[in-house]
Amino acid sequence: MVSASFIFYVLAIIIVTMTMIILSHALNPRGHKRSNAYPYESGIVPVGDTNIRWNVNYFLIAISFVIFDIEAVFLYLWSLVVVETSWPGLLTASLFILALFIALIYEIKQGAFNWGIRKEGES
Amino acid sequence: MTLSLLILIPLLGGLLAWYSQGFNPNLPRRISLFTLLGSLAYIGILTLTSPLARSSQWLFDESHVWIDRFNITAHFSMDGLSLILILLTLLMGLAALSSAWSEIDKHQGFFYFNFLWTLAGIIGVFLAMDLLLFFVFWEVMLVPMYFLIAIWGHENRRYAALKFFLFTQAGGLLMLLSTIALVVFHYQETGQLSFNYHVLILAPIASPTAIWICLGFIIAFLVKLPAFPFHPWLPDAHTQAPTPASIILAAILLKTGGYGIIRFVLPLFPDAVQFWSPLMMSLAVLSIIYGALMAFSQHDLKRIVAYSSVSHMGFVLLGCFSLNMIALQGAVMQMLAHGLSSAALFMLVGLIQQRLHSRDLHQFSGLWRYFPQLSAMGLFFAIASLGMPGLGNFIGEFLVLVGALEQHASFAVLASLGLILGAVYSLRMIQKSFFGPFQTRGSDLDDPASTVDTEIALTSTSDQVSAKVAPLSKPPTLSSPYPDLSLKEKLTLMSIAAGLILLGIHPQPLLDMLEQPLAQVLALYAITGSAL
Amino acid sequence: MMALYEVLLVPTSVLLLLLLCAAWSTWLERRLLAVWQDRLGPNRVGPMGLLQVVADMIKIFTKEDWVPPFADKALFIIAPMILMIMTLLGFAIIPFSPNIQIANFDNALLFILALSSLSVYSIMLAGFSSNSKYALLGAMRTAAQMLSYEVFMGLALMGVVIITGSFSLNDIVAAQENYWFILSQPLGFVLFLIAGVAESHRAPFDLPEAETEIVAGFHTEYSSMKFGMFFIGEYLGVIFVSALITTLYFGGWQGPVLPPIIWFLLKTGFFVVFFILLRAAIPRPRYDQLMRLGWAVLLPLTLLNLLLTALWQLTLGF
Amino acid sequence: MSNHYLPAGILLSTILILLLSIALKRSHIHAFLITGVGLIGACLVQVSLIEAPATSELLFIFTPVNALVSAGLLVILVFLWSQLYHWLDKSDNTNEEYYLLLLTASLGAVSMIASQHFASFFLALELMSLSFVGLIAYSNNNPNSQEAGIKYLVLSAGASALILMGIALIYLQTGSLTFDAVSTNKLQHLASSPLNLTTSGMIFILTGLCFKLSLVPCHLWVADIFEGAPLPTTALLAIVSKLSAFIVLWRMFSYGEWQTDSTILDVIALVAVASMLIGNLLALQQDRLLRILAFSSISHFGYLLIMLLLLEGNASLLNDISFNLEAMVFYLLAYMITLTGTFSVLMQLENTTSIKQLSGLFWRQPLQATCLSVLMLSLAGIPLTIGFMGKFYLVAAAISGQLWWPMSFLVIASVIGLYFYLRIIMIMLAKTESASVPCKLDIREKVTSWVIIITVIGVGTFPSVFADMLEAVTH
Amino acid sequence: MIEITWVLVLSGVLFAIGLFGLLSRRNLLFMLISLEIMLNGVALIFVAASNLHGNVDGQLMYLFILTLAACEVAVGLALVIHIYRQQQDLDVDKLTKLKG
Repeated sequence: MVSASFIFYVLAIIIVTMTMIILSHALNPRGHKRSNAYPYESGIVPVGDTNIRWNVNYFLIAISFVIFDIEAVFLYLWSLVVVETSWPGLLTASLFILALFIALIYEIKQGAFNWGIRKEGES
Repeated sequence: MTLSLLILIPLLGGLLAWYSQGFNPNLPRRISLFTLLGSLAYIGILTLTSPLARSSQWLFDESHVWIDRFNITAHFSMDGLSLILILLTLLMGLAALSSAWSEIDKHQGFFYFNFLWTLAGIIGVFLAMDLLLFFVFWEVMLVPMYFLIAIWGHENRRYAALKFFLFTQAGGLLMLLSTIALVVFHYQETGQLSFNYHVLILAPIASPTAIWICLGFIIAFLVKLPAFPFHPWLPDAHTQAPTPASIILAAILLKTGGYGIIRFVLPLFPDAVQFWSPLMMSLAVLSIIYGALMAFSQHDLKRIVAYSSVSHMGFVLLGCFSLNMIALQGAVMQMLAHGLSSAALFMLVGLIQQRLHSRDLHQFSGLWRYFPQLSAMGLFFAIASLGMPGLGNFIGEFLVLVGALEQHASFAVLASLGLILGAVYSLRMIQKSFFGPFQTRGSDLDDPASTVDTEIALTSTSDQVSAKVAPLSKPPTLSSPYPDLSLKEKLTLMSIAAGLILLGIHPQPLLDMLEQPLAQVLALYAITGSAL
Repeated sequence: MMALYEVLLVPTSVLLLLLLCAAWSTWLERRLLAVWQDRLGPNRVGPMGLLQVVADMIKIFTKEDWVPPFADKALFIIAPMILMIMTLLGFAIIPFSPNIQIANFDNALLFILALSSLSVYSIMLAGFSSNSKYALLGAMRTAAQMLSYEVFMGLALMGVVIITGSFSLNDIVAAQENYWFILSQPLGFVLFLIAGVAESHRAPFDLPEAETEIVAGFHTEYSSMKFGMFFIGEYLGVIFVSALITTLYFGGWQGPVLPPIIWFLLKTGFFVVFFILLRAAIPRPRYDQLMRLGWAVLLPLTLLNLLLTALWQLTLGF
Repeated sequence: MSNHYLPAGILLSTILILLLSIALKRSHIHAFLITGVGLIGACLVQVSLIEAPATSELLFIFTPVNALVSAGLLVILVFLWSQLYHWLDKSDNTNEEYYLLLLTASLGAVSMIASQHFASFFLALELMSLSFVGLIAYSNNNPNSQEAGIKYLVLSAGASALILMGIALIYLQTGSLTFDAVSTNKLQHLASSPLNLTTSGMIFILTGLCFKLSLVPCHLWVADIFEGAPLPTTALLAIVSKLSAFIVLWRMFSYGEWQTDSTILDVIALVAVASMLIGNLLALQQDRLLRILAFSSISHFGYLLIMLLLLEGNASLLNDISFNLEAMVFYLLAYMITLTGTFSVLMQLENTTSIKQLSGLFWRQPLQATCLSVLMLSLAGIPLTIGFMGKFYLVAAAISGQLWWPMSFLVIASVIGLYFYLRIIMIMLAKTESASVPCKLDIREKVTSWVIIITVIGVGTFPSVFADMLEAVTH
Repeated sequence: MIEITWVLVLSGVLFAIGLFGLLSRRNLLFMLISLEIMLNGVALIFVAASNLHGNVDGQLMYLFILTLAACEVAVGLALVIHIYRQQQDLDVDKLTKLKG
């Protein structure tokens, strides 16, 4: 059950953060005319917009994360009950880990985490 | 193996014919000839050597286990009815072969394969005594037939083949449903699961559904027969099929419908048949009159013959549902006679088309002048088909009418109207095609335009023009523009004619042979007539 | 009165203490770095420069609160708040001493993992709402890095869970009465330590905000207190990871003679100092090296650790 | 752990080994061989398990019927596999992963066939569906393939969501995830849920499975997917996925109280009739082979759906309730065998998409054309083919159950179907103007064609062996 | 304790929102998101029912749903990226190469 002190703590955190934002807003010097309405790009006029083509590796990382995080969820559960499930459980978990480990090897060999310069033809 | 060999011979012959094409393109037709002759010889030896057991209806009986699960057997039996129809099948097969001999020049191997398999299927239909086996043969004979029409047919062959197949298949499906329903109800009533005719016939089912099951069978057979509302496939199929296929269709395939009614519908559903009998008889009369009227209004020779088939098969239907011995004998007789005469007519039309490249009555007339023999034959068979006394058709129609008169006089009277109409269209056909001054219009061979072209080509110095026009036609040799009947054709037609005459003047042995099987069929009906 | 003490006093004092610690750890870092680099560091404001923090604070509060016109304003403001809130929330489940703990959750470890996942949002939002290339690039890097290291951070923790059979931090601390889990989980500890460094994106894993490469990463466009919040958030993260390491592997508040809270603070302080030392001692790897390290080396090692722990637990554990 | 798990275990280890081998060294022939060894091994083991005694566990049930269906499935897979190398070798994609996805899909299918618990069913279903997304979108450079993949993904995920909703409702009502939960907990209505959730739950599941089987109201996009996917994938999709989905549908039906729920029965009858008619009608208008196959498969599953109405029927042939099961399995396997053959021929006739391209095939490649004709006849249910025996079983069972009105629609639909099957044959018979010489078939293609012809005609003519085995298995 | 009907209503609403989104949205990414919403709606019922019946089957199913959602997103994302690179568009209505 959520304790009262936790609720109070949450409220306190929110209040503190809000206060920090509001306080700085209240204290900040106003009235200055600023001409700098551009994003920072080392002091030169920005080029292009932010709609950049992302390296495909970012997506690969995202997908790998999704897969392996779910794997992790199953292992969390297993680690709670290692003693109860005993050897059969360990066996199953080992198989599970083995399967994902092989998948991981496959993924690495596929170059999913190669960020360097690619050879021609590699996607 | 006595009876199944009868089916296996054409099956194997067909495979052999197909295979042999690779060696010599003329080999397939020889193999077919030998196969048919072999089958005939086999059946002759069979009937002559075995003592004809007069005490039993069944001359031969053969049974093998087929599908154990449903107690389906490969059961073949032969009685007088089957024997006669198988003989008809083989003989008409020979006739068709004779017309195929010169007409078919493409893919001979495949043609004779289909040809022989169709015949095997038909023989199977006449022999099968297990309902599922019967159905299998019923369907199997259609596939090669479909190929025959679709590959070697005339200009509109695809459409015709498709129509033929769809109609008969729809009928076939109904039959399958009815067969299974029959077996299921039979099982529920007697506790015995069997598709065997001999078993089923012992205890006709009593359920009220029997009426509908019976209707399923009847429709399947009516489609094949074909009777009035189910006939649309027939004119197209007959018209578009190559002559051999037309012969098989008209002479044999249509008979399976009548055979089915006599063999299966009548004995298996005595009550239901009584119920449907008036409707069926009126359909028969409708077919007779409708067929005759339609035949009258056609100008395509094959269509005329096709519609006349509708009319004639109407008599078979009428005979079947008159439910007495005379009518049944008449129906079988009509089937045989019609088989012979329509086969001959189709063959003649095929010959005309081969020579004139047209079947259209508007395109030619006065053939007698150049083809006296052909025209004489035509005259003979047309008259036979309109029911000239002394020929087989007369006997058949007469017996049917007598039998029907006994059952429903009014139907008989109406049906006899068909006889008159038959005379009208037959004579019109004869008159239009054979008599009058000789002329052909619009046909390829004797197209005036093409003659002119040829003349131009002959006089022209331009190579181009001559190269273009030359292949169009051969210059007609005026002395004998088209050959008359060859010896082979003459022989075939003459023997058919002889058969018809024999049927007409001495039908008694045949009727005797039919008596026992038909009596068996009628055993369940109160009204039984006596043989003539 | 006991209830009031529990409900109000503990959370308030913890919160204040944390904020102070976070603030002064900036001073600590600067001083220590200076020491290791043979220089003085901030030493002018107050004794030993202790009041430098206060000066910085005043400066940061009074700077112009610049919200760039090209940014997505709402998200731009919310992003630093999320980071602050998420990091501070984590402390709620830390048992500082037997009776100083804000909330005792059964699934405390899952709670931690959830929070660390949520703080990715803050960075992504900051990067995207800034609408600036450096910020975006930094945010993508940070997100990818945090996600990669989160996978095996959770799994590294599970070694401890296998031994205790519970997700609750109190149970874990109680189970370390006889020996610290650093003894039975050395590999797990190292892995968690590395993951912790990466999660709080401290040097050497501070690529997301590597000044030399992409200026300041996701908070390029931030200024004033909003920047300060990211800054404090980072130090809070360091303290949090240190506290967690203490709790999980070094017996938490357990220790002889001294009161538990002192033990806890000592151990945590040690790790904070260790973190600062790391920054001084180790160079920054390349980004692709970082990712490869995470996926190709550390993840398999974590899985191995998990299996070994389970094996150990089943053969010797009871 | 009984040895019933062995085939799936073999498949699983094959997957791992293959994955490892791909990671270490890419080689098409290796991948092909590893897959083959795994599939054949699994197949042999599965065949030997047909006679093993039935066992039931919480998640899976192993009966001879399951074993038979799985064995049939694996045999079909082996058959398709044998033609895969040639097909894939021509494309410029990397091929090794195709085998991987093929194996995962078959693993999913095999475990789905045996599942009797919603959890195992759901996992197996997803394993299969997700592998299929990969298989469908496999052609890297073909936008059609990508498009089909995304369409399949959306469809299958939507279907999964519906199925899950159904499972959730049933679970909420009964508190159990086994298939028979509905029947055992029928009486124990929960006070807190005033609604009768089971029926609506079932309808959700049914709708989801309709998507998987592409039955009529849910047949959206199926033809697109069939057409866009690489040909072997289409074959797998039509065979593996539908076979296993149907088996599961049947098991849910026979275990739960579905048979007695009149709403469900009405819905099923309606879906069946609509599928038969609309499937065939849509196929009529198509000019492309795969679309025709797609729509015809809709109607075939419409026929099969009739069998579900019979499961609890009291009137049955031989007074034997398992006859209906026998009929269903026979039809299913017969259809699958025919379909496999069809796809094999299509794989040989590469790049043939439109039926116009078949024109004159009879004269160019008589063997293949004969083979295709036989298969079309089998699909149409002409006697002496395996398809006819299937139809015979089906009709026999349906008539024993006195399902007259679905039967009448079956006749109509069959006749419509006949039309387009014949149309394909007809086009192959057309005479081509160009005097094309018959192409030489290599020995592999010849053997494949003969195997197909002999199987379809052979089993169709002498079904006894097959029927006896089926009888033994279903009793 | 929250009454189960409310849970049912909430998840029904989520499911309906997802379904509506799936049917009405034309952008592939939004369709994927709609699917996730549907799945989460369902997952809610499982958790609530698990609590109601006092067994863990429902929570197990929840985990499986989570897995499914992850896999679907992974596969879907991969496909979406690929399609986007080819067509520069994620409108599902423009995927009309296959029409017959």
